[in-house]
Amino acid sequence: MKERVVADISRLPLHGMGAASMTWWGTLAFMLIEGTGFALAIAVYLYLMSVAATWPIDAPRPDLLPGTIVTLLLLVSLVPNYLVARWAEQQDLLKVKVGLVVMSMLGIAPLIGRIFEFKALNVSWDSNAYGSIVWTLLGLHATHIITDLVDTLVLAALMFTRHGNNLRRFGDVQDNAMYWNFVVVAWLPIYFCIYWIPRL
Amino acid sequence: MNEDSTQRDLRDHDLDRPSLEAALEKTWKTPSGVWGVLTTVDHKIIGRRYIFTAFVFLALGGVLSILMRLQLAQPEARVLGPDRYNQIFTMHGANMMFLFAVPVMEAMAVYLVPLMVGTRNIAFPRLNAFSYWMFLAGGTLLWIAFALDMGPDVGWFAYVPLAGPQYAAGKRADIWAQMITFTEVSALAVAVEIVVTVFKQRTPGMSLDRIPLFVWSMLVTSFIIIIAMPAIMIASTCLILDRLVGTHFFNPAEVGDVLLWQHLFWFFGHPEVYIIFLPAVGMVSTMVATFARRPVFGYLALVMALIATGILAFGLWVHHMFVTGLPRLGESFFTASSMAIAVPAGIQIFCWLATLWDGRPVFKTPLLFVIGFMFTFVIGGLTGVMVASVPFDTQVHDTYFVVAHFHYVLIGGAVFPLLGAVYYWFPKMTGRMMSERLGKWAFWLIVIGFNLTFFPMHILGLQGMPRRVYTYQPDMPWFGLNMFVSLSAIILVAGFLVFFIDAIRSARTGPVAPDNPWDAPTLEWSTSSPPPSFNFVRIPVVSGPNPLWEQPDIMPVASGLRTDRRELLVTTLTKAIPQAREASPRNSIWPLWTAIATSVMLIWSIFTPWAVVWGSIPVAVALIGWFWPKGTPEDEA
Amino acid sequence: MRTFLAFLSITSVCVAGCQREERQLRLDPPVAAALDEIALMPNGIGGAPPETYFALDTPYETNAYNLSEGKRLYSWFGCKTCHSDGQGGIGPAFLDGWWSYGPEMVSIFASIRDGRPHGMPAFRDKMTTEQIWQLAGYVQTIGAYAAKTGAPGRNDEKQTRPAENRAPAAMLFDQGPKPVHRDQGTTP
Amino acid sequence: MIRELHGLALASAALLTLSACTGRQSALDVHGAAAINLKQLILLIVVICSIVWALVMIALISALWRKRDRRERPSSIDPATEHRLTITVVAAVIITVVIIGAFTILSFFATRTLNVAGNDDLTIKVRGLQWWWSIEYFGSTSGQRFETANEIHIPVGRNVRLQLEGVDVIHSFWVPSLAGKQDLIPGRPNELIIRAERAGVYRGQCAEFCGLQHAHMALFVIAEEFPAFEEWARLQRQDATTSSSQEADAGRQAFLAKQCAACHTIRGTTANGTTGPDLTHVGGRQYIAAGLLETTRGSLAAWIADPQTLKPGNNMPMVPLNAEELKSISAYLAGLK
Repeated sequence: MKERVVADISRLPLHGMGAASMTWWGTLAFMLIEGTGFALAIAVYLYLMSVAATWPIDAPRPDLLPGTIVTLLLLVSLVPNYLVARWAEQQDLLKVKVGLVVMSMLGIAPLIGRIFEFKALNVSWDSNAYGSIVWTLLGLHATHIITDLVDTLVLAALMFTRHGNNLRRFGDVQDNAMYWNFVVVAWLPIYFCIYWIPRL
Repeated sequence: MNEDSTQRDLRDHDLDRPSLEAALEKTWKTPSGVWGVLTTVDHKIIGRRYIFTAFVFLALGGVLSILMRLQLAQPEARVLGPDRYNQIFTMHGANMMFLFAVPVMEAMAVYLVPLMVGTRNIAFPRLNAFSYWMFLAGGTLLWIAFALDMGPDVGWFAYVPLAGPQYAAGKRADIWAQMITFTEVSALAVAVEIVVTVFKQRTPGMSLDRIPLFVWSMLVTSFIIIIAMPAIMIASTCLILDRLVGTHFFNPAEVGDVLLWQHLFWFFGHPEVYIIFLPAVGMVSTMVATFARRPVFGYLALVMALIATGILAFGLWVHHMFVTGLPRLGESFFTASSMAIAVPAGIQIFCWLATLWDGRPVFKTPLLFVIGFMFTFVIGGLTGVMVASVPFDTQVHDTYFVVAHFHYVLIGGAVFPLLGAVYYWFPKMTGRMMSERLGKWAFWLIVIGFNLTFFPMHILGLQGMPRRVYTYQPDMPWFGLNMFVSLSAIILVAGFLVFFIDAIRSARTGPVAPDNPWDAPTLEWSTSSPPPSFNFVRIPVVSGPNPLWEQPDIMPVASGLRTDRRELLVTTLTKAIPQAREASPRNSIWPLWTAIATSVMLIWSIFTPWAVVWGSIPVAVALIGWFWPKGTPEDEA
Repeated sequence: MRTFLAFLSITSVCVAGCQREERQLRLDPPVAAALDEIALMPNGIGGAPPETYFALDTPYETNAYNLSEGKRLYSWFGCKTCHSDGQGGIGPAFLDGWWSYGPEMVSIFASIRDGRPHGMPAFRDKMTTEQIWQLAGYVQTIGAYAAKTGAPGRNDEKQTRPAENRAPAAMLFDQGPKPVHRDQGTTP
Repeated sequence: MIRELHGLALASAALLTLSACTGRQSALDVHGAAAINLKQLILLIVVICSIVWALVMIALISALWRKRDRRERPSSIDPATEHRLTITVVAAVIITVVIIGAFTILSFFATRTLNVAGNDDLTIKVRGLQWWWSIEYFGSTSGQRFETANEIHIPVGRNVRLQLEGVDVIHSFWVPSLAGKQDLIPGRPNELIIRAERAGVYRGQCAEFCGLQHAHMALFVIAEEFPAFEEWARLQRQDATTSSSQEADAGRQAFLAKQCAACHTIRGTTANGTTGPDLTHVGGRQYIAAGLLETTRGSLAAWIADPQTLKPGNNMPMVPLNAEELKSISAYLAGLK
């Protein structure tokens, strides 16, 4: 078939940022998948609660302290997270390096808190359905923190290599920041379910 | 790898066609040999692989159904014992749903969507390779387990408590649950790829109202997958936790709930039906247009029907639970929603009829299968309306009536269009035509065999024959019809044999196919058959929904892409205006390593929860290897 | 292909791990009779199971189906009334890690079939030989320090201890169990 | 055309069989209040759907084989035809909506006939176990309660409330000639009201996959006139008949001495096992082993001798008995009318 050139695209950039980047959309899609997962897990929590006569089931209410600390840590981490994203947009390598290191710290901190959270639940996963679902919710979210932490660590390391100063890396940093926002936002309803619904 | 400066930034308009094709081939080709097989990220190779594997599983599942028909041909037969029979019907269901139906539809999309939207590779090609390896691993796991008498025996729906820790001894149920995880991971991966490919890689000018209907159907399907599959992931995880570490999600004594499983399972399980059916809708719409020789009637209506089906799909799950004793009022709501889904289905049927009415039908094999589809699917749809009615359902639920119903929907509604689609796109995929003569044989044998096999099951159901029974007693009036069904199955099997023979023979020695054997309107037919590794020499530019009909002889193209690196065009979401010349990843072995690491972790975790901890380390390592930049031109930005 | 092989190996490993899964639903009477012929040491502790037992490849210690059947029989035949969930009561415990007559299948089989002093009744007339073997296999499973791969999971009932597939005996090990009877030594 | 003939053949065959086919366990051979309503609904919907299908097929055939004039290019579309087609399709969709709506309302009202709120004359507890049915009758006093298995006697023309309870896994109670099915779910008791309009024996079967012997989990509902029912109940409340013959007496001895008594109850003897069916009046039941065999001395002997061959995987073990014991025990059980 004969071809007629009707458009010249040679002047287009070699890589799109934000909504022009495919990884951005990919991250969004995975956030949708995991968001659905969280929503369903919470639905299971509420379903079991509706079946149960008492809630929590023969266990004291979970202690607020560790969970609340973790929540605060996560909320605080949003600030540097936002800054990293902006620095990445401005392609400021130095600041991004610093920011990523900070974010790595702020990724590890809540994980430590998380360990105490499991203790603070005051119930074992195998004592009844209530124990099972709160452990699962907590664990499910912990895996997300870990995932993004590993991603952050690898990115941080990457920024110190020759691959660091590259538009794609800055894009990755932005996507990673976006995912972290998701991890934090997803935590809030879970926090409410685990710690506050039993207190209502 | 460093390209020398002359090669650097070489654009396609700097070259004449032969050297341009050579340069693109050099950049995009998959190396020959085992290494190429293991490292390729070409959506066409992976798509073909996917399709082939899925059809292998179809054949295996068919063998199982023959065994079941042997056992049921006469009362109290002893061909199979209850233990083996239960494994076999479970395997048949799980295999057909998770290893054939869903993967094969996604596989068709993996192959066709990038071609139809006029891009050079699918989005996230490495994820695509990974998803295939995961699919293969899951299927292999299930079948090896079956061969070792460890096949799941709790039904493809694995209802608790029967699948729970107390009543399902051994690892059989865990293997089912973990096989789910494998296939869901691969399905979700493909869904993401398709969504992003359709959103961002459409060729310039392909605005939303110009997207081919098959692509639309796959887009909707992918969203259904993204929303529905997490449910089964959660469910199967809870099941494994109950079985392995003693959680109590489904233990009534510890305030768990048995019906929770059914809610989670069917919240996935019903949309699953549309995950299988909607791609078929897309295929039918495509083939009807081509063989009726006119654009499909009611493009907008069809797209809306697709979306409506996709949304309604999530409002029907309870109609699988009408006899579990849920509140009747709630059930009536689900009756209404289940009935409502007949409306978009009706719209689709009517639009196709209108297209055929106004068109000039050309009776090639693909169109025959479309006709066979309408003939059988309408029956399936109508019996669907029947079981959507609560009172009706209380009599036919879990009987052979339902078996007949969903085989009419899944085989008549999805497999017939799929077979038509294979005949239709075979020339594009292999560069050779399939035989019209054998095709017609296959069509008649399959359609007649199918109806003779499955129609009587409606009657058996109303006569009181329950599902999932490994035998029935001589004093029940079911013998005659069961024997008839078993005999008719032979015709059906013969039909599939003819199809397989034709496919294999044609792939080797079929007549060589031209670029556009059916004079079809969509972009995949504008490139050679089979397409080159880079799909299109120059990126086509479209100005309508049926480009090859609107401009039969001249193809408007865009130029300016680099040839020294894998480069494709990213365009805007709605209007498809070019945004960037994005790089597409090169071949890599890491997806395979990741798949192996993940598989080890998943299988290991059937035996101990610690597998998740230790097993995830190699996975992380493999993923880092996957994403670590290799300093190729693709990294430039 | 390579993955296929990888999986072949992995899965065979798993199979080796989770033992045999096939379900022997019917035991021929002669076999059952032969399985009854155990050789017990004079002191009633340990001994040799019949040849048939090995010919069948010791099905009652590892086969998941037999173990779950054993678990069913444990509650059906009222073992709980004396041994509770295995933590003991009127009768000795199984998961404190101590065995009055040793952990061999033969001893356990003999204890169930013929009974033991201090109140363990004989089940000869209540259970068939196959059932006794299945029950013996299950009892051995409760007391195992390392969970058998084929060990049953939890029941759909109120929980009193971790299920057999989590090696409760390893968690609930008791340094020095108090003997239920004076002359029932603490040493295994 | 063959396709169409084939289709018509199937359709008519369907309708014929629907009207013709009967059976002791058929949704179309109905003798119960609920089932009768359901049959009418089923036939109505089936007929309407068949008509719809036929119409669609006619449209398809004519669309495929109608005469048409040439057209120059596939992409060219004639607005006038397009307009006509649009109207037709819209009309068709409207008709679909109407039919669908009708069905919805229809089934909504039919659903209300299924409700269990109505008053009842008799309450029976039905427990589903792998793989048999335990039936418990209550009376005004505790002395009047009794248990039986796999056989429910009900008085004709009375509402009977069944309390459905799943003991181990999910089962489903389904006697199609009397009513639609209802699941027996562990931890979620259900209820179902059945009412037999005519005396007769109606077969039912577990309709939810429940494991190895799901296929052999039948039960029988025996509807009889009230006096007969009363007489039956009176008999059931009594202890087992003291064995008359000497052989039966030996059988009783053997039954109590062997493993049998560990799982089965025979009221009036020391046998009080609860894991198997109550055998107090087993000889009077029509079938044994959940509808597997008709109750005869021979079948009893065969069943006891080798249950795992007749019903592989069921929970009844093969008890070692010599020929003598087997004979006497079967005689004894057969005598327990």
